[in-house]
Amino acid sequence: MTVGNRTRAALLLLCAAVLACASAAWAKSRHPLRIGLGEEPRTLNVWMASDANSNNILSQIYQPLYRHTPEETEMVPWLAAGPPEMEADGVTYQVRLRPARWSDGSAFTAADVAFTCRLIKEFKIPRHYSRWKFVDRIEAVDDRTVRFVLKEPMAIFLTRSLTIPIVSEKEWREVADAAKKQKKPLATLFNHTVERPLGTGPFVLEKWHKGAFLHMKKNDWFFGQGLRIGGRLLGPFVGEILFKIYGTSDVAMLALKKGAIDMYWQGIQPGYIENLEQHPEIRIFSSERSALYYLGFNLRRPPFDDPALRRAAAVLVDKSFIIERVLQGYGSRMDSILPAGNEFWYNPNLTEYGEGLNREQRIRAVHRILKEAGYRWTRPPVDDAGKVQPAAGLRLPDGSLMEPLTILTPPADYDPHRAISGLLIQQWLRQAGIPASARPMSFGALLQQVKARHDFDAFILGYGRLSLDPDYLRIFFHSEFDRERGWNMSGYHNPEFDQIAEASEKTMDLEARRLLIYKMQEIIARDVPYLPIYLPREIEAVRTDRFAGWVQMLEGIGNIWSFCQLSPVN
Amino acid sequence: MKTGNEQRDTLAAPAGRRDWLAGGWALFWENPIGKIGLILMACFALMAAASFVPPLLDPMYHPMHGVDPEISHATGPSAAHWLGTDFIGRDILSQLLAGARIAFMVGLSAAFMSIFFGTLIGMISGYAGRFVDTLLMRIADMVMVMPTLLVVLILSSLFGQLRIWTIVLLIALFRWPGVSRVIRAQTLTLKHRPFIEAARVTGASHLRIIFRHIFPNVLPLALLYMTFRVTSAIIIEAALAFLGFGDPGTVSWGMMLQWVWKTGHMFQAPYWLLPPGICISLLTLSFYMLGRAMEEVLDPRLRKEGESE
Amino acid sequence: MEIRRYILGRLFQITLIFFVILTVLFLLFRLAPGDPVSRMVDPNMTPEDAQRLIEQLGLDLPMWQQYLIYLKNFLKGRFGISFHYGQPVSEIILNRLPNTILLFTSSIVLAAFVGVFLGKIVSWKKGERIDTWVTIGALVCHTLFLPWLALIIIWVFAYWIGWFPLTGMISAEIWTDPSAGLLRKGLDIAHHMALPLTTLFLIHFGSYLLVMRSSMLDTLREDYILTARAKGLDEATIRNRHAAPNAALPVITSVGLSLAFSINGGALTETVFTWPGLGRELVFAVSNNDYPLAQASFLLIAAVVLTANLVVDLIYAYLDPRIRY
Amino acid sequence: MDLLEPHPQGAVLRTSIMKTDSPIAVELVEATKIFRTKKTFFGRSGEQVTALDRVSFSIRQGEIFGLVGESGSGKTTAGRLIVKLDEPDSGKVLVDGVNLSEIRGHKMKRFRRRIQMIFQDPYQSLNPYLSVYQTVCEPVVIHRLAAPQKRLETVVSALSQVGLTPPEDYLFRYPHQLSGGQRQRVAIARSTVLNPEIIVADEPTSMLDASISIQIFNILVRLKQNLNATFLFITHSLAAALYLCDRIAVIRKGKIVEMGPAKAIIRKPEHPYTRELIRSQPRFRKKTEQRGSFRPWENGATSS
Repeated sequence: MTVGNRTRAALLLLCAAVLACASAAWAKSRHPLRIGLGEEPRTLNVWMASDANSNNILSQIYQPLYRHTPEETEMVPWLAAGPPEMEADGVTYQVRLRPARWSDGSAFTAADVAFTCRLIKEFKIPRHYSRWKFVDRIEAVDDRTVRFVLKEPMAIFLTRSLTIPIVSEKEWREVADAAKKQKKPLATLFNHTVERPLGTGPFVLEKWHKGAFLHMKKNDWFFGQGLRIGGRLLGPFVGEILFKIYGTSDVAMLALKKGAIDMYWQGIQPGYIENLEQHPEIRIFSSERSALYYLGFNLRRPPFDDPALRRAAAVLVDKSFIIERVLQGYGSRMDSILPAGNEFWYNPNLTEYGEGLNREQRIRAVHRILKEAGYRWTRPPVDDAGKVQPAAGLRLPDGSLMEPLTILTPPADYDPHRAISGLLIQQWLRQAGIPASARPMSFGALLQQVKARHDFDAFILGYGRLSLDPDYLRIFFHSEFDRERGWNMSGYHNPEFDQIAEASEKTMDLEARRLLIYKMQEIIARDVPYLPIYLPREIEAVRTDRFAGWVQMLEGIGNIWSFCQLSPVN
Repeated sequence: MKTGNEQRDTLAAPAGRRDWLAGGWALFWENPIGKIGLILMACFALMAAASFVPPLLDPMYHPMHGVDPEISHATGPSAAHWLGTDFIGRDILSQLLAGARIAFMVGLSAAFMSIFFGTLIGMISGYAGRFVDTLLMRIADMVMVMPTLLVVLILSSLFGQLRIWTIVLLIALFRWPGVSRVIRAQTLTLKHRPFIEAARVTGASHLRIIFRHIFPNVLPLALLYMTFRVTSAIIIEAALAFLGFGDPGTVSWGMMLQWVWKTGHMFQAPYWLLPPGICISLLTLSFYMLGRAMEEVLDPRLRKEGESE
Repeated sequence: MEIRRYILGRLFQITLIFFVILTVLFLLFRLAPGDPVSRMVDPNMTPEDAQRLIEQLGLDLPMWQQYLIYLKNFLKGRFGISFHYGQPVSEIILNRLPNTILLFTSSIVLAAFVGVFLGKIVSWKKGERIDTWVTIGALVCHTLFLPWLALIIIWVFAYWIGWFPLTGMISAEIWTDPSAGLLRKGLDIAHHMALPLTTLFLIHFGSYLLVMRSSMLDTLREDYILTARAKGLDEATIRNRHAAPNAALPVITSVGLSLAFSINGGALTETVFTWPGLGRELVFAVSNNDYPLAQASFLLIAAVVLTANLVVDLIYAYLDPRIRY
Repeated sequence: MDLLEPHPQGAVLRTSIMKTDSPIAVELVEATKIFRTKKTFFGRSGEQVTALDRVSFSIRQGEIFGLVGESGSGKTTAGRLIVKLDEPDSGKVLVDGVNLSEIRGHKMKRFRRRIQMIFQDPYQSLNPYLSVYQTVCEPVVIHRLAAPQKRLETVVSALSQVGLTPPEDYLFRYPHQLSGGQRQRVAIARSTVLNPEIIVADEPTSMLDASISIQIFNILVRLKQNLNATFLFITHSLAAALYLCDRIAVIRKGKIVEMGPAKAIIRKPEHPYTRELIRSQPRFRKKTEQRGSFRPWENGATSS
C-alpha cells in the first residue's frame, strides 16, 4: 500500500507541476515569427541539401546573384549590382556586385563568387556542375567585378547558372582544401557538417535544436536592408524566426488553428481548406506551381512501344476526374510538359486527348484507335450493337495476347494523389481491356526501377519546382539521356526531336528559341512518351493576426520576398 | 456382464467428449469476457458477410472504385451514405464492411500460418531435441526479438509496396516463435508419455508420431494461441497500412485511416476517422477476449476452480 | 558457479544472434533496390553526376568488400555516414537515443507499477463486479489501435481542451528564451511528454495488470499464503507482503518478452507525436532509403531487446532460485 | 526339473512349459544403462543414476520370463532396452542373436513388428485423441498388414481376442470413455494385432483393481498360447511372477541378485533381498497359502 501511495503522490505532484507550468504562459515581450516545418531539414550543408526543408532554411542564408521577381516576369539583380554585361564575343560576361557583407561582418567580394563557381567545377558538384561545365574561366576582375568566359554561347547561363547560391570563401576554403586531399573529395565535401552557415541573406541561424526547432535571427548585415529591389522595400522587419518541426500536417493544422504557429511551410491537402476557412484569423493562399505530374511509358518494350496504344491510354485517362476528385479541384489539367502558367514558353495549341468526353465516349474512341492500329479483343469494349461492355483478351497487332502490365506509382504515404491516381488509371485502362495494375513502390525503389534498370511498363512521377527555363524538355526526351540514371526515362528516341533540342540549347534569340520549344512540345504531345496529367496548386495557410505582408508568387508564399517584407501586425 | 469394479471405473472415468465440450462451453459462456468477445465477433462476421451487399445495390457503393457521381468531396452521413463519403465520393460504410472482410482474412490467415509454422517448428524442436532443438530455438529467439512491425516496414520499403498476401506471410513468418516455444514445451512433456513410446514400439515413424500423436495433443493450445495471433496480425496490418505501407489495392481499416490521415481529413471528418479505428480496436478486442475466455476453459487449474464456485 | 556459466552461455548466444542479425541486415539493405542517389529528383542531376556520387559513397564496391568494411567499421563503433543527413550515424543516434529512453522507460515503469498495483487489487476481488470491469477495461486498453488512440488523445487533450502541447518534445519559445532556467526547461519536457506517455501507458498497463492478476491468483493457492492466513495476519499484509512480491515475478518476464511488441508501439507513438526518438528516426530512415541510419537504429533496437531479455532472465534467475535452467 | 512337478496353475501353464533346448530369443549381455540429470548448456552432466549395472540374462523362445523387483530397481529399464526405447550405455541386447544397436532403417521397422510392449499405465499409454479403432489399427497401417478394406476386420478380431465384445461397441470410443481395464485391453490389442514373437509386459496390471488384473492376466496367458510368443513379464509382485512365469530374475538397484525357475526361487530364496521381498508382500504369503481357491482365470475367461 505504501508504495502505491507514494507513487500516487508523486504522480499528483508531477501533474500539478506540469499544469502550473502550462498555465504560467509565456508572457515575454518577444515576438518571433513561428513557422511549422513538415520535416526536419536534412542538412545545413548547401551542397548536400536537395530537400525542400533544408532549402527553405538555406534560402534565407545563401543568396544568388540574380533572382526572379515575385511576378516572375524578369530576373532582378540580387547580389549583383546590375544585369550581366555581355561582351562582343558573345561568350564573355561581366557581373558587377553590390556592396554586401557576410553575416559575420566581413566583406562580400568577387573572390567569393569566383571561389563558389570554381568549387562547383572542381568538385563537379552534382546538380550544379551541369550548369557550369560549359563555363571556361571565372575571374575576379576586382573586388566588385566578376568575369565569366563560356566555351560557347549557352541559353541557360543567365537563368540557370547565375542563380546558384554564393558561399563564402572564408567558410569553405579550408574544407575544400582538406577534402581535396582525401580519397573521396566529393563525399568528404558532402559529409562536411556545417554548424553555422555563413551567408549574406536576411537571416542567420542562431540554433538548431535537433528534432525540435531551428531558431533564426535577423541578419544585421543583410545587404538588402532598406533597399528597394524589384520594386519592393526590403526588411527584414521580423526580429526572429522559430521553425518548429511537425511530423504531420494534421498536427500542424491544429497548431495553426490554435495559434502556435503563424505559417506552415509546406503545401497542404485540399481536405484541410474547408475547415481552415472557418477561422477568421487564417488565410489560405492557393498559388501556381511550376510542376509536372505525368504518366510515363516505357518505349523500349511492348506494349507501350506503340504510339497508338499510348494515345489510347491518353484518351482513357480522365484528367478532369482526377483533378476534381483527387485534387479536390485544386489543380489544372496539363496537356504539355510545360505548365500553362509558363506563358512565354507554353504552347497552347496541343492535342487535348479525351477532352470533354464522358467515360463511354472515351471507350468508344479508344476502341476505334486501337482497332485501326490492328488490336483485337476476344471481347471488345464496344460490342457489335455499339454498346459498351467490359473488355477482355486484348491482342497486340502481331497477334500475341497482351501481358499483364504494371503502373508504378509512389506509395501513398509519399503522395496519396499519385497513388490513388494510379488505381484510377488502372481501372480506366482495364475498361478497354488493357490488363494494367497499379503498384505503389517506395520512392527510391521506383526510381531505381525506372531510371537505372529501365525495367517497367509505365509509371507516375512528378517534378516540382521546375525552372521557368524549359531546358528540361531537352533533358527529358533527348536520346542522349536515355541511359542508366539518365532523365530520358521513357527511352524516347526521335532524331528530329534531338536536332531541335540541340538547337534550342544554343539559340540565344528568345523568339527563335520559343519556336523551337513550341515544336518540341508538339512532338511530345503527338508521340506521348509522357502523358502529362495534372498541375496541382500549392495551397498554404497562414495566420493573419500576428504578421502580414506575405508575397505570393509561383510555388507559394514561402519565398525570400515574403521573409524580407513580413512585418508584425500593429 | 460387468463387475462392480468396472462399473465404478466407468463412473470415475471423465465424462464423454461431448459432455466435456458442453461443460467447456457452459464455462465459456458463463464468463462475461467470453460472452462479450463472442458477441462482438459475431457482429463483425456479420459485417464481413454484409460487405458483399452494397456493390450489388449500386456500383457506386463499390468500396474501391465506386464513386457517387453527385459527390466529389468528403461529406458527412446522409440517406444515401449512412456513414458519409470519403474525399473522392466513395461510400464509407461499404469500405467499413469490406474492411471487416479484409481484417478477418488477414487476421485469420496470418494467425493460421504463424500457428502452423509455430506448431510445426515447436513439435519438431521438442521432439527431435539436441542439435535441431538448439538451432530452432536460437532462431526462434532471434526472430522473437525483432519488432515485427518495424521489420515488415523495412521489408516493404525495401522491396516495393507489398501485396496483402505478402504482408500476411511476413506477419506469420515473424510471429511464430512465441507459439513454437509453448508448443515445444508441451511436446517435451508429451514426448516421454507412454502413448508416444507405445507408438514408437509399434514402429511408427517420427513423422507419424509428430503428426498423428503429438499434433492432436497440442492442437487446443495452438488454437488458443491463434486467437492472440489474430489480434496481433490485425494490429500489425492496420499499423502498416496506416503508415502508408499497406497494400493500396485493398480496403482495409488501416488503409481507410491512412486515407483520412494523408488527405487532411483527420481532425475534420469524425464520421470518417472514428469508424475504422473503433472497428480495429473492437475486433482485436473480441479475439483477445475470446482467447482469454478459452484460456480459462482450457487451463484445467482454472477450470477446477471455476467448477468449485 | 552455476549462474556464471549460465550468464556466459547466454552472452555467447546473444553475441551469435546479434552477429546473424548484423549480417542479415547487411544483405537485406544491399539487395534492396534504390539508392540514395536516385532519390535526388532534379533534372540538373546528370547521369555522370549520379555515377560520381555512387562511387564516392562506396556503393560500387563488390558486395563482400562492402561487407568486410561494414564489419570492420562496426567493430570500431562506426556506422557510416547517413545518406540523408550527411552526418555520422552514431551522432544522430546518440542525439535521439536519450529521448527514446526517457519516454520508453518512464512509460514502461509507470505501466508496470500501475498494472501490478491494480492487478493486486482486483485479484483480491476475483469474481466481483470490479474485477470483471477492470479486466475488461484492461483488455480494451490493451487492444486499442495505438496510432488512432494517439491521434484521438492529441485531438482531445492538446487541441480541444488544450492542456498539453500538440506534439514534439520541447517548445521552441521556452528553449530560446535566455531567461528560462533548467527547471522550466525540465518541466517543459514533462509537459510535452504527458500525452505520449499516457498513450504508451494505456496500451501497456493492461497487459501487466492481466499478468499480475493471474499470477496473484496462482500465488494465492500456495501453501505459504495458507500458512500466513492461519497465523491470523490481516488480509492487506498477506496481500502486500506475502503474495504480491512473489506474484510480481512473471510481470518482470512479461516486460522482457513484450519488449519487441512495445518497441513497435514506441515507434508508432514517436511518429505520431513527433517525438525525436530512435523509433521515429528508423521509420524515416526506412522511407528515405537511408541504409546506414536504418541499419544502425535497427541494430541498436535489436541489441536493446536482446540485452533486456538477458537482464530479465538474470533477474528471474536471481529472484527465483528454483529456475536456474 | 522343477517345471515338471505338478503345478498349481494347472492346464494353462502346462502348455507354456518350454523346452530347455529351445533357442535363445532375447539376451542381455552385461547391459548397463546410466541416466543423467538434465544437461546444462555446456554439456556438463548432472548427477548420474545407474539404472542397470552390467545385467545379463537370456530368454528362450516360448518362455515366460519374469523380472521382479521393487520400483526403481531397473526392471522397466531392462524391458525398454529390449524394445529399443532406450539404448544401453554399454553391453549388448541381442534378439535372435542380432545386436539391437545395429538394427537401423527399414530393418528397424521389421524388428518393431516382432517385439511389442504392453505398458504399465493404460491411462497414459493410449493417445486420448485417437479412437479405439484408430489406436488398434495404427500398427496395421504402419506395417501394411492388411489391405485397407480388411483393416476393420483385423481390428475387430484383435479386439474380440482381448475380450472387448462386441468389438463394434468399442471401435469408435475414445480412451476417456473406457474404464481402466478396457483401456488395457485396447493396449494389449494394439500390441498383439501384429502377432509379435516377443512381448514385453511392463507391470500391465499394477494400475488396475485386483479383479480386473486377473482378467488381464488371463488374456495374456491365452494370447501367449495363441501366439506362441516369448514373454518378458515385468512385475513387482512375486505372486504374479510365480503364477505366470517359467523363470524369474530378481533385480535390485540395477543388478540381478537371483535368477532361476520361478518356483525354486520363491520356495527357496537364496538372496536376502529376495527373502525380504517375499516377506514384504503379505498378500503373496496369504495367497500362496490359499492357492487352491485363487483361480481367477477360470471364471475370468467368461466374464467379459
